Amino acid sequence: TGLYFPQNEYTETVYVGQPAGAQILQVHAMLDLDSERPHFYLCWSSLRLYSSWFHLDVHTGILSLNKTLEESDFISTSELASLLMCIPVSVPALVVREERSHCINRNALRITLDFVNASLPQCARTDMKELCFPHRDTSNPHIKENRFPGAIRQLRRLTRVNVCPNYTISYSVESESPAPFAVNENTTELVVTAPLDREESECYRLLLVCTVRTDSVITKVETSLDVFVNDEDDNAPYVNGTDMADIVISFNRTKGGSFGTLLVFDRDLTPLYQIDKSHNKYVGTLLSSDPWINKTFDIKGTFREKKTAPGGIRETVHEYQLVLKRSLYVNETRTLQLDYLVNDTTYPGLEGTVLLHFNVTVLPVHVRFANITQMFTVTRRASVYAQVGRVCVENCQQFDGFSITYRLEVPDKNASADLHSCYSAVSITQAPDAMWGLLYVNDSEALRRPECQDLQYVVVAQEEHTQQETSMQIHIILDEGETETETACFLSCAENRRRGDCESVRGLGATTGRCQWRQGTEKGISESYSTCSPDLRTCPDSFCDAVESKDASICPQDCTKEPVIGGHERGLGNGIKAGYGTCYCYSEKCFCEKEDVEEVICDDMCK
Amino acid sequence: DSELGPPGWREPLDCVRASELCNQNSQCSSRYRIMRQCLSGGDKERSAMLASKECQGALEVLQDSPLYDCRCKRGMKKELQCLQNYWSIHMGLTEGEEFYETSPYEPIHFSEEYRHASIISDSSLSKMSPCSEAGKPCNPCLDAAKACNLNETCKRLRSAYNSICSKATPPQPSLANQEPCSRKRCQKALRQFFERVSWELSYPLLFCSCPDQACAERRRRTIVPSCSHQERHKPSCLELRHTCRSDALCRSRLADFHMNCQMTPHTVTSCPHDNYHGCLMSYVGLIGSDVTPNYSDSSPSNITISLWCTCRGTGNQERECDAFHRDFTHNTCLKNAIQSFGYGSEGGTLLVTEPSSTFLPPAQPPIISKPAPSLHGNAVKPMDSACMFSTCANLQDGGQKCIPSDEYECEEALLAQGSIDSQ
Amino acid sequence: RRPKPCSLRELELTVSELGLGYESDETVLLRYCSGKCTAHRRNYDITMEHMMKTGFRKKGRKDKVSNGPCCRPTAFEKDFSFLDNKSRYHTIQNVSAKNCGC
Amino acid sequence: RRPKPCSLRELELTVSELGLGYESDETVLLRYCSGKCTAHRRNYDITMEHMMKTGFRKKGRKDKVSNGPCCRPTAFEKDFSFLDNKSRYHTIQNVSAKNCGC
Repeated sequence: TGLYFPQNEYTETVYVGQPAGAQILQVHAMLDLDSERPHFYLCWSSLRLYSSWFHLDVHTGILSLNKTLEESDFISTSELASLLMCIPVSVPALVVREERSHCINRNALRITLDFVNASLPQCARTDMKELCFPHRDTSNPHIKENRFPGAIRQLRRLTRVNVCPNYTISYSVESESPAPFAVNENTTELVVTAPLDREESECYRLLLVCTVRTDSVITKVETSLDVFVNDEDDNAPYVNGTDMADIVISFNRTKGGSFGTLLVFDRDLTPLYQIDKSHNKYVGTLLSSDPWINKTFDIKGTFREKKTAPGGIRETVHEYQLVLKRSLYVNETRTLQLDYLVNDTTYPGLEGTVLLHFNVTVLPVHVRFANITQMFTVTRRASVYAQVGRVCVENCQQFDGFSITYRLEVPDKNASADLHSCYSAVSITQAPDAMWGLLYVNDSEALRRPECQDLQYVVVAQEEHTQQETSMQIHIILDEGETETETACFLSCAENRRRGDCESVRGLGATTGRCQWRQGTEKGISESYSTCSPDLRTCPDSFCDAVESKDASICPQDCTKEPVIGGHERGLGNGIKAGYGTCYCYSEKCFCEKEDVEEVICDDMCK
Repeated sequence: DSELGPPGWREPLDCVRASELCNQNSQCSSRYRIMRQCLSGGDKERSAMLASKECQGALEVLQDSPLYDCRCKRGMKKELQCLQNYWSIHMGLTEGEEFYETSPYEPIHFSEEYRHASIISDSSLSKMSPCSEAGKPCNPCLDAAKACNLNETCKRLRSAYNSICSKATPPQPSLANQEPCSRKRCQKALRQFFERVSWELSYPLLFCSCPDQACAERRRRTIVPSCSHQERHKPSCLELRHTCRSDALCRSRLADFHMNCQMTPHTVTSCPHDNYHGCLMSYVGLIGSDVTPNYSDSSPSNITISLWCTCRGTGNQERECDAFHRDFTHNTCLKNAIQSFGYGSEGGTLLVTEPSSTFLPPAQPPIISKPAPSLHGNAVKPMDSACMFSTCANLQDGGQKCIPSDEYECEEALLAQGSIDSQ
Repeated sequence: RRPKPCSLRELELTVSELGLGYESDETVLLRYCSGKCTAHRRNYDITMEHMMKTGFRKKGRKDKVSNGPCCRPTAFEKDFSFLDNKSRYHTIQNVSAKNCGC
Repeated sequence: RRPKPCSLRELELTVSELGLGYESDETVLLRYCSGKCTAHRRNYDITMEHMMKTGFRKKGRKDKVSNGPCCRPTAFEKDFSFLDNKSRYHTIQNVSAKNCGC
């Protein structure tokens, strides 16, 4: 990468009357290769008018004045303007003529000079701190690890060198823990004396001590300086623990599913931001030529930064998981070992790779019912859309990646026509992504016919892709109870606003034949609002299930998309999650309001 | 061509007018066209192109054109075009990404009307606010909501951004990590609110002073942060800055915030030219952009502002990342400006002169303001300590350690201040 | 004296005081319609008044009718958003009238 | 049960029974609007209901407001002519509703 600047911002103040030749500051460059020698050149980012005022020593990097600064020079700088200069650094081979070149596209740093329209403070009015240390700039040196010793900063305030001629100023550096830094007494430069290792310490907290001796007094002034160590890819990846994961794929076999986790550590940093420009780039390769494996599996790699326990040095943790590229069929079964090569591509050494092993067992899924037969009870008074019960093949709740469809069949195909018509009483439905079937009353009139006694169905479950089927007997017991005069017309329970009306009505989906009233107890807008429901077990429950979505009047409390008037909170997609007082719904609108609402019509106030 | 005179000595034009003038001048317009081509490529091609002879030549000419120091006005007609013109030349003038960029907006002058109004708004608010009635719970943020609700424009635009920002997007299983709301529409509605509603009504909603946590939580929720500020994946702060700087409006608002809210040692308030209103105005200018700041908690007294981003995983750039984020989280100028608005600029504002941190980026290095020590100390007399945060502490034990240091104010900074005022 | 005609009225109150069930101390300007519409009555209204007094009863009808045009909002203010006392935003529609008519 | 919604109703009666003061035994089919508009209410109406009960009183207001949309004719049958009992012709407008709405 070549020479680099430990510090890419310098700031200093210049005054009227500072003479030509006066030193302002010194910039430094660090070596990347031992053979390099930095040469410093001035270039301009803007305001090039001042190019002739300054001189930069090509070897030492000391910036000094080419002319004495007069009062008139400060008129053009209307306010505390700063002059931006940059110093490209180059290896000897590339000789760059010092001309009005622009800083564009150069390995440049920025110098900001504040023009102060006043003369340089004399010794009596310069305090020790000003004398001792450069302008309090705030950029801390950043040194690359594993590089060469060298000067990183001029400690002396060059603009104040001649302000107090009879003072002698010397510097020393201290730190709580041993740190490879020292001061070059002749040049008063802070020097790093040995290559650094970021994995050992990311930052050195130094204490710079300036000793000012006059004939009678010795004054020590201290300031702290943080020197940061930049990382490079000098550590190979390693496994801390196991490099093998045993994975069993059974019920959940959906595309995108991820299984098992293997960790690979790297003591270097891996920046998330501007990932392409960063170092420590990892590449993974799935070592398999088996087409089935390549079309079925992939490995997903993610990484995060972690701080080690002692010292809190940052390092990287890479996580690798097996991922399904497609959903597996229920009958696919296989056992395999999958090797994955992790390669730290930017690690120069030889051992920059780690091999991970995923032992994978794909089990088939047997679609079957847990029982041979299942019983359900429904009252003959149940309304149409009343929910009878739920059927589900074994482990259906854990299935993912394939779909099961359910259908009802009449066991005795050549039963009489009358008997056949009884079987229209119950039907089955299913939500698009659900793995279970919902039994519901499809024909309430058939339910009530005396000749329709206990109903026996066969429920068939079929796996969509393999067409694998399984079936089970279901026995629906019709609970007699006192039958009522037949009313073909079912209203929506939700329209009723009072307990009396509610419990006297036969509403759509009412499992007992009558709507059920829920009395809210809380003040204000609450999830347990008062309402009239076909079946308080499933409505309202903030979920518009497969039966409820067949007709908006069954359970608008869960399913409505229409406006809701009055204090309420909407459910995530639709329905009423919370309401004020009593919530009731007509086909076009729902209301939530306090219960004691008498019917008041416009009478006298309309006169 | 008086308007094409040398830079620095002519009245700066707005960049729409400046580019019109440039296009009327054959020499200028051809160079301007070249410059736009130089800047058209991505980052990599751009720096290579800019080093070419033609681009250098174009740059030289454009530095003498009105485009060089043109500026834009907030809320002006064709504001976005003005800002695009500004960056179309200034991206060429700076090499690489500067930490602080010069704001394209004209400097905000401390409006007497603001100082006067902020006293009135405090007193008029206090008349309306329950705070003046003894015994009644005091919630200036609630009073601000009341003042807004009683103003047609404010109420309408507040309801507009609110209904957009609070509307949860229905979950779609197909979208992997779908955002909880339509963030872009929400941010646009927020920008419209702050652009069209007068600051006397919008600022109190944002900068009301809070005696308790409920009030502070109301203040925090003013911009519906769950939609406008937060997002499901927390990006790196440098990534946030990069996204912002690839949009002319956001880049301008960020530069403006840095220009007007950047802590400076040369003033008591830590704000440039002691201009609180300028800082607040540029802070509000960020709301609804990619870099939307917000209160990070609902503590009534200790105001902490942050962006929705992290500096974890930024490798060697962690310091720069921290420095960028600390301009929001540890900004004494911003804190003072908010408190001064909330408690009334004449109120007993507790000027926070918290020390700046060592890793603040350069430009105007902040110095801790403390009485300059006497010269004739004898032997070693460590100065009384001021607190200094440092990322070394961050790195070593993951926490912000307060390290005593003995930095103190540069004498010439006082002189410098003196020299500025005398002009 | 002619009864006050149907017109838009204003009242400042808190959101809680609207009676919709929301708990919020935010203040809102409620606009509503009130006043008489007597000047807008037609033959129909006179007939309805008569039928309500005697006519319907004689015909064995119990219907209830409005015996005159109502003073009602002809347009509503669209959305009104506020923060409730648990710092949650709500947006409600058609609470405040924009203008009135008979 | 859901209250009977606002709809057009009919009633046969003599012109004299209209209560407009005409004496005529001619029979007329009077159409009028009756029924509930509860399904058309808005937040405004719920608020007005609350204000009429307690809200206005607390604020010292005595305004009367209609707390719900009224079931009213949205169009009238134009003219109706008849011969009174003194064999004189009369034509009256807007006595009978053509259709109703809330």
